[in-house]
Amino acid sequence: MGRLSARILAATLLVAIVFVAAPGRAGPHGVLEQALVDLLSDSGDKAEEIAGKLADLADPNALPALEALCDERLRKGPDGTLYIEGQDRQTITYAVTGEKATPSADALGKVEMSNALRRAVLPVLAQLRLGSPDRQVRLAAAEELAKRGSNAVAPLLRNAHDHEKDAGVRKALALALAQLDLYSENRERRLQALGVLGELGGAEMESELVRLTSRGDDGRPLEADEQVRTAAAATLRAIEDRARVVGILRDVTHGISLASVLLFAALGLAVTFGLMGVINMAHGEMLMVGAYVTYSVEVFFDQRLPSFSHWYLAAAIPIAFAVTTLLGILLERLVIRHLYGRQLETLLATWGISLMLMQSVRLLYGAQNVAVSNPPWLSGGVELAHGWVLTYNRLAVVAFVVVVATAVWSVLRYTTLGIKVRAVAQNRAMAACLGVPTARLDAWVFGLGSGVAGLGGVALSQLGNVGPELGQTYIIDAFMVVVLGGVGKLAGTVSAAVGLGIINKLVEPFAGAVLGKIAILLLIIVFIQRRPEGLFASKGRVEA
Amino acid sequence: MRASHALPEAPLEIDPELSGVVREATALRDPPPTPARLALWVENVTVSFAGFKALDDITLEIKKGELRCIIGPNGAGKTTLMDVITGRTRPTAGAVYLETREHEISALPEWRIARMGVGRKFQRPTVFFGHTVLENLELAQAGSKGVFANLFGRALSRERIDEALQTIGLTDLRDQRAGVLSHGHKQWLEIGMLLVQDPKVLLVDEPVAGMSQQEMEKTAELLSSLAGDRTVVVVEHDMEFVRRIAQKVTVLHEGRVLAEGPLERMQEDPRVIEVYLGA
Amino acid sequence: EKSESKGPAASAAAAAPSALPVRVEKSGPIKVGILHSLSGTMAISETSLKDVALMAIEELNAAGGVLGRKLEPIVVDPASNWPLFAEKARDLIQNQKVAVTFGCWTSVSRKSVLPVFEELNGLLFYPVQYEGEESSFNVFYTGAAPNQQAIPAVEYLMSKEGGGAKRVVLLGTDYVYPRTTNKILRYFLHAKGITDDDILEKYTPFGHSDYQTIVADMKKFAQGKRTAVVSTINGDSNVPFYKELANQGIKAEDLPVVAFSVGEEELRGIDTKPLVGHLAAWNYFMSIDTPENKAFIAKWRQYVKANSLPGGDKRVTNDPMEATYIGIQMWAHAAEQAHSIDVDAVRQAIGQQKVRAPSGFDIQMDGANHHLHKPVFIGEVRADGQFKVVWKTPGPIRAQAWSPFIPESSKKVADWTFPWACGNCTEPKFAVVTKELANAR
Amino acid sequence: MDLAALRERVRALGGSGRSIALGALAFGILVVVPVLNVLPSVDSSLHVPDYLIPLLGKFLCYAILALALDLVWGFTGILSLGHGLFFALGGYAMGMHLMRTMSGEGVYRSDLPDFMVFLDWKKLPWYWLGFDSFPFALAMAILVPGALALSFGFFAFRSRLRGVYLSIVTQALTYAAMLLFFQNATGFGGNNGLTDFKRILGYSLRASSTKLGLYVATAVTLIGTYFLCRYVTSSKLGRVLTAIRDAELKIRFCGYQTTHYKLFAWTVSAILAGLAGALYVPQVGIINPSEMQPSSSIEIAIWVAVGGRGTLVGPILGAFLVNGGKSWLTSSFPSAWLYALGVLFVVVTLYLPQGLVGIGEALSARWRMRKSA
Amino acid sequence: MLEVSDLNQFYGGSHILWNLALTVPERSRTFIIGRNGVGKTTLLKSIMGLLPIRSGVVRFAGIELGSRPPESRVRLGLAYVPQGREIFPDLDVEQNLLIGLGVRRLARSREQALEYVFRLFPALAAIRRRRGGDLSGGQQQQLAFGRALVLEPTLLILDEPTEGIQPNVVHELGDTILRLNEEEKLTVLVVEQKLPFARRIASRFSILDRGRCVASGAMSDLDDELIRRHLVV
Ligand SMILES: Nc1ncnc2c1ncn2[C@@H]1O[C@H](COP(=O)(O)OP(=O)(O)OP(=O)(O)O)[C@@H](O)[C@H]1O
Ligand SMILES: Nc1ncnc2c1ncn2[C@@H]1O[C@H](COP(=O)(O)OP(=O)(O)OP(=O)(O)O)[C@@H](O)[C@H]1O
Ligand SMILES: [Mg+2]
Ligand SMILES: [Mg+2]
Repeated sequence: MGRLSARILAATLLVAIVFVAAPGRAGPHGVLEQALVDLLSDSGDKAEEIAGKLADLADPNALPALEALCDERLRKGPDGTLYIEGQDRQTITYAVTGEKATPSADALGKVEMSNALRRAVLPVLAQLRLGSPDRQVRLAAAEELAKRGSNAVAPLLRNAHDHEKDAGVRKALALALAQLDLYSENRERRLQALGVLGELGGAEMESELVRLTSRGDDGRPLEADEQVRTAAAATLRAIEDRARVVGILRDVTHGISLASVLLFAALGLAVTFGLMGVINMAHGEMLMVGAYVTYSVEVFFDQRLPSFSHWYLAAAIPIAFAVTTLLGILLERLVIRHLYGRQLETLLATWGISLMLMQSVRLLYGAQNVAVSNPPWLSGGVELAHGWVLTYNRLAVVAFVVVVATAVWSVLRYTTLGIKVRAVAQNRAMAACLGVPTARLDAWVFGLGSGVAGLGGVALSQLGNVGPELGQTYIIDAFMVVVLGGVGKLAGTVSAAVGLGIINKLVEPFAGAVLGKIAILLLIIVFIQRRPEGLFASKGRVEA
Repeated sequence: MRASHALPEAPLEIDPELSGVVREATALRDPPPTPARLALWVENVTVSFAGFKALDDITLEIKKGELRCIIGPNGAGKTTLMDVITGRTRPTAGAVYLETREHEISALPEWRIARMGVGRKFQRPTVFFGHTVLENLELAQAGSKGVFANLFGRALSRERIDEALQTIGLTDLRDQRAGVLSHGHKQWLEIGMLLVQDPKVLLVDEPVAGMSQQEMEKTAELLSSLAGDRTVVVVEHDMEFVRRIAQKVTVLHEGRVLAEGPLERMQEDPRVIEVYLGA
Repeated sequence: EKSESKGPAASAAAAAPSALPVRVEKSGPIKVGILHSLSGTMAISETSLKDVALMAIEELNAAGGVLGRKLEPIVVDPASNWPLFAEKARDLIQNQKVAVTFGCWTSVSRKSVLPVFEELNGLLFYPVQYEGEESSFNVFYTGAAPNQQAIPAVEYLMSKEGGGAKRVVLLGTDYVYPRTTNKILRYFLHAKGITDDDILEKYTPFGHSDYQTIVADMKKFAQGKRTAVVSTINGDSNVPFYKELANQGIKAEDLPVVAFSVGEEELRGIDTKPLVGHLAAWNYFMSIDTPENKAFIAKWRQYVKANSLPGGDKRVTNDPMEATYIGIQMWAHAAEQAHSIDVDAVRQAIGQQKVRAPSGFDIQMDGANHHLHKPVFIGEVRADGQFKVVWKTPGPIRAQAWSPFIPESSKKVADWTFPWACGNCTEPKFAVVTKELANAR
Repeated sequence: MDLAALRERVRALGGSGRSIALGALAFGILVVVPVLNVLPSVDSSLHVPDYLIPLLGKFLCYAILALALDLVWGFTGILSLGHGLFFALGGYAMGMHLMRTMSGEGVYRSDLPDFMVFLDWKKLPWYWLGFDSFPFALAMAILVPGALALSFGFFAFRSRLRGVYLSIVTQALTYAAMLLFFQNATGFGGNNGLTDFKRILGYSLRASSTKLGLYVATAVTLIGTYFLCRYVTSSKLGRVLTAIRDAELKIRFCGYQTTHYKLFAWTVSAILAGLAGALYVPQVGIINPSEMQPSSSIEIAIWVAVGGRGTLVGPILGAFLVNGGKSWLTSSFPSAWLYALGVLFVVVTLYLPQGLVGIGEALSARWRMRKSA
Repeated sequence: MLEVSDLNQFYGGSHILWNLALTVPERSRTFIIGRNGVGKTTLLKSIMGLLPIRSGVVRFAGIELGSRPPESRVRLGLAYVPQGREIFPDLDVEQNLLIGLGVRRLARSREQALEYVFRLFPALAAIRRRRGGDLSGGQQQQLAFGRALVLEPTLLILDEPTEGIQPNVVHELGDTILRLNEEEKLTVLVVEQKLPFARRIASRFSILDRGRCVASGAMSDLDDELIRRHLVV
């Protein structure tokens, strides 16, 4: 009897506790949650001021909610209550209190993000994060505020700047601060700001600085303060000088990247055409096949091995190489081998083959492009200087091409394979009479060339689109590079690619992409006029 | 337009891009009276390939109507010398004159030198593979070589060609594609082409290589008969052959003239024996 | 039977229904031409239009066809080759005797077939957004005119929720559609008080695949003022562009890119996670949440499965597909109403047609200028490759075939109804006639 | 007359058997087709329907183009991957004329071509002047490609550019030109090119009679081209050209200025290409930069190779077969036609080393054998 | 060593070799002589497998060669110095020599092989890095000879080896052939037009005339009668 009553008591107590714990709109968090709700319900035009309110609260409790909002983990209950879905996508907590909550994720509506919302929220988030223990987070926050700071945050920034230990973050904060101080009434601050900008600043404030240094229509300087004007001028100069240097470096790195692409497009051809003399119009399609293999591997990983899906590339490389090599050998055996000594006919046959390969891909994968994503470790890039970003995927491609080219080169250099291939290309019968197994050699070498093209496909899939037409977009450039370098000269191919790439990128900024391309082509024409056998011509006695 | 240069009646003017060289070449040595009777002479010609000197400041004079043999070790520079004379190789230094000091030819294009009457047989027989023996001869035949002349021109008379066919003994192979001829026949065909081209100076590089004893003798006769109204320069390693034709022999060695004179003297010459003839 | 127009006197007036009446069979299945590139550079976009057209026809046939006659699709492949487009058009009309043709994507292909359709008085439904500046008696434009896509998009970008852009980058592939659109936009921006030094116009050659420099320049240009990018980059170049964009760390909230040629189909070829927030402006999005759209998508999915089309469940719907779908239905309605598939009859009847489009609106064909009244949606790219609609017009808006922003064309009127009967006149063609008639009385 | 000369004649005629076949072909193209288009009633099975006329006309243009390429490739050994450019230039010249003759009928009712109005150009750029006159345009269609070829060839051949190097340079040339013409600013209508022509020499381009006229004109030109090429190749000059192909150095030692010979063949070829382009435009009704795509130039080489390089009939056959096949297959097997074409190319290379004419030769050889047996 | 029996060879329609029979005894130095165009080169090419034989049997060391490709014949021990040198123009002298290295998996290392050739032809040592195409005719001829020797053949087939070579080297060449024949038990089959050379070196001769082997025997049996009948033009 007593036991029973005890149990009831316990139960009621429990219920009571739950009740008390369950937070209503009222209470300490009410304001915050209200702000959040407003923010989300708003169509966008008032977002910023609401966010402003939110910022003024400066309530650390908002942090998790906003973070969740940004990576779309914020959930909305039917009654409008906000919940947060944990990183693990399992646990559900109340947005504001952070207490565990009962409802399951799928019972709740998503809260979708939009640019307007992001623009409103990010600065707020940044403010809240300024105090974060994590250096990276603080840095990001500082940079965010540099982009979208409002005068309101100036004191915050200053405070943070004064207490900041880490040099990098200090810089970022200083920069952010300077951009705000530039507009302050306090002359000292302005001058200081100008100093900072002159030291660290990029083009962000250029227009403002220009305004400060220029004169209005009435001929009077827009900036009354003499000292500020001169300082601004100096700063502007400093920034521009920095920008000029960076600009050149940037163009060169871009050029190198473009060179790596050209080289990858041409390398396989340098073998099949350069060494073997097959006018290989199907080369482009080998690139394409390589790219599609990459795609298929990615799909396979996503479906079968999702946990390793970031590493699909590692698998794609050997597979693509194998597939294209085999394909190459197959082609050589079935078609090309019958055409030795009839070089021009290879043009016709390989053209036919390329048509068939393209159509096959269309029927298999559809005519549309397929998406090959950069794995996380190839996404994004490092910003070496303001406006000078090295993207990881391009860096990777450059590295990869160096590796592959060296590999091919050393195979040809340090085995007798190289000379044997060239011997066969120059005089098939005689090579046979010296015991060179011409048939097998041809198969292998054509396989090699195709395989390298396949690797090229893998690389290109990380930069451009993967579709049935992929090959066509590269084949012309490929031939140009190989020929420009001098047929049969691997070194020539490499230097041609590098030359074209860099020149192209140095020309483009002021000629524009289209005229730039035209200029390059004309350059090629003139150049070959000067050196009718390509860069690395083997000049000597011409056979009569 | 330039094409008109090729018209037969067009005088032997110099390519604009070359005239400079020529003028300068002639200006340099303001002509001492042209040594008469000289068909061809080479003055201090040097040819170097990437440092290596194939011809080293060589000077050589060949009289009109002379039959000169040039011998010398492999790689001595004999063929290179012919390359220089025919304009296939540009000398690094020196000059080559044809008949008069006015004709400094070392800078002229091959086709113009050929039109000035220098004919050449290559060391390894070179003929037009796609064409028949007959067509090969027709192509080589003297006559206008200009574009439009050949576009509208009538076929030339064939006596000379048939004659040549007789001489080289290919009459019944006249319709064979030259590409399929045997090595020796190619040799003969090229000699035939040289005949119909009817040059003033013949440069013949190893005519009897791959010929049998009797053919060698025949060739010897042929060349000797040509000498006199034509100038003939022969490069050959077959001493037997040289003995048959030679009036005067020049021995090249490492791009220089080692010795020059009648064959007998050469055969005694210890240096020649040492580098070339052997014991 | 031969053409009456011999000798110099031949009239070449665009609106001559007389020229070579092509005799369309009176019985048996109705032939419908489908003129989309299935190979070559444009196959990437056009193939699915062919598919959706076949689907729509199948649907109509299932419902008993048109005028009680089945529709027989005649598919040809102009192979992205413009002269071949013209040849195929002639083949369809004159040889196959099709009642109507659905096709073309690029402006140049349309321009290439236009004379053929006008000469043979054929009927073409053109389903793709384009630069306008055209109105043909024989063509019905079911895609957007600039004022149904470009202008609203830019307006949005300049609006507060759109980010209040004060600077604009006009980026495009170097051919007519981008050049024209950007020209119109430039006039428009001037009207909005944006000066030339706040406009950066850049073009890349066809199939350009290296956007390092351009993206870097955009970034630089974007410093200091709120900036937005209007991209008319075409086809294949989009992937490298967006990859570069993502990897150079350009965020949509900082520098939004609105594209006019990128829809769900194109996004399939791009890894969209890094592109979240960038925009596109269309008259239809697959993500639009209406019963009509649900049905449309379901039908499409079903059709893809049934015919095991390549791509399978990855296949999506997009604006030009919707436009094709609308076009076919609209033609069918018109034919039914006209009780004939005769081109002139259908043309007469189509003016009043309304179709409830997947976008959820009642889309109407403008009998006057042969363009559709279409709603405009602006969507932000979502991680799943779909678009989140962030803005839309309250209702369909009328197309302006001739842009009011371009001086020469602002005067022009496209009106194929009496008394204008002209696609590009500055005064009614038959005004004179009517006056005379009046005087006569 | 002696044997050799007679042999020459025979070679010129290319064997009586073949010449008969050729005559028949010419007759068919030039007479039968038009007659069958005009005379029989539309429903009769003999009737050649109207839509075929421009199509065949187009093929004839391609045939001329192929012949032009064969003159330099097949006979002189210069593989040009830029003939599309000369073709297009000829085409543009004609296109510009057609645009000028319809001034005032464009959508803007302006005296200027529409695209200029649209780019608000106030006056005609200088390089458009004179194109109102047909003779001038025709002259340009010949002179512009010719002059370009002459100047380009002069430098290329003088610097002894040969083989793939020359091919690539020509390709670069046409590629650059394409990009240039793509630009609206260049003044040739950007990538839309020139289109929507109304009439030629006052005759409506829509009138089937005009079409037939154009067709016949093209046919005549083709036959003319054929005879021109045959004369050139069977003249001694022709033999020099082939000699240049086989052993250029040697022929120079025989006293031939090879540069001039190449230049001649090259320029003539370019002019023929331009002519083909000029005839092509009014029949297909559009000219735009895509004609200058490197790939379309490669395709020309493909026609020649398929038909038979170094012969005069080959290119014509090749052009007809490949393009005819393309036209037919793209309508009949829109999704599989590339396979068919691809297989065709591979098969031809593998089993017909001398291209289609190879078949004819083989057959005639067998026939001769049987006769002798 | 090598046996050729009723070999027939055609080029297209034209019949070049007529049931030709030829035997090359072990360690013999057999010389084939004959006028131009009688088919000497054709015969050698047929033996090397460069021309598929239409009918007849070619047996080497008891093995029927049938339609084996050249490379496998080389592995059996044949080596061939063609008429007209056939040097690889774009490979330098050393590379030309090294192509055949290791084909027969024999003792010699790279260095040994080169050293061996350069001892025979000192002229080549000086120009080891020069492009084959740049060499003079004679240099090429020497190179071709050396290139064949790198294969360490048991039967060496030479087509007019003395062509274009300077007299003293020709003489040494002869000595070399004799020495190889002596020391390394090398069998040689030579096509040669120059009788003096043949007389000095050959142990046996065969005369070809119009595609037939019309006479053969020990070199001593080669009398003026035969020469007049078959060699005089
Ligand atoms: N382009 C070149 N580069 C380098 N060396 C060369 C070149 N051309 C020729 N030589 C060298 O120049 C020398 C002379 O060659 P040339 O052909 O004139 O000799 P030759 O006297 O004709 O010999 P042979 O009697 O064997 O024909 C040779 O050593 C040759 O290797
Ligand atoms: N590829 C070929 N096609 C047709 N006939 C050929 C071919 N090669 C050679 N011939 C013919 O075969 C015959 C023999 O040629 P081959 O080269 O064997 O003669 P040879 O005895 O070597 O003469 P030489 O002593 O001049 O080298 C010659 O008449 C030649 O015309
Ligand atoms: Mg020599
Ligand atoms: Mg021989």
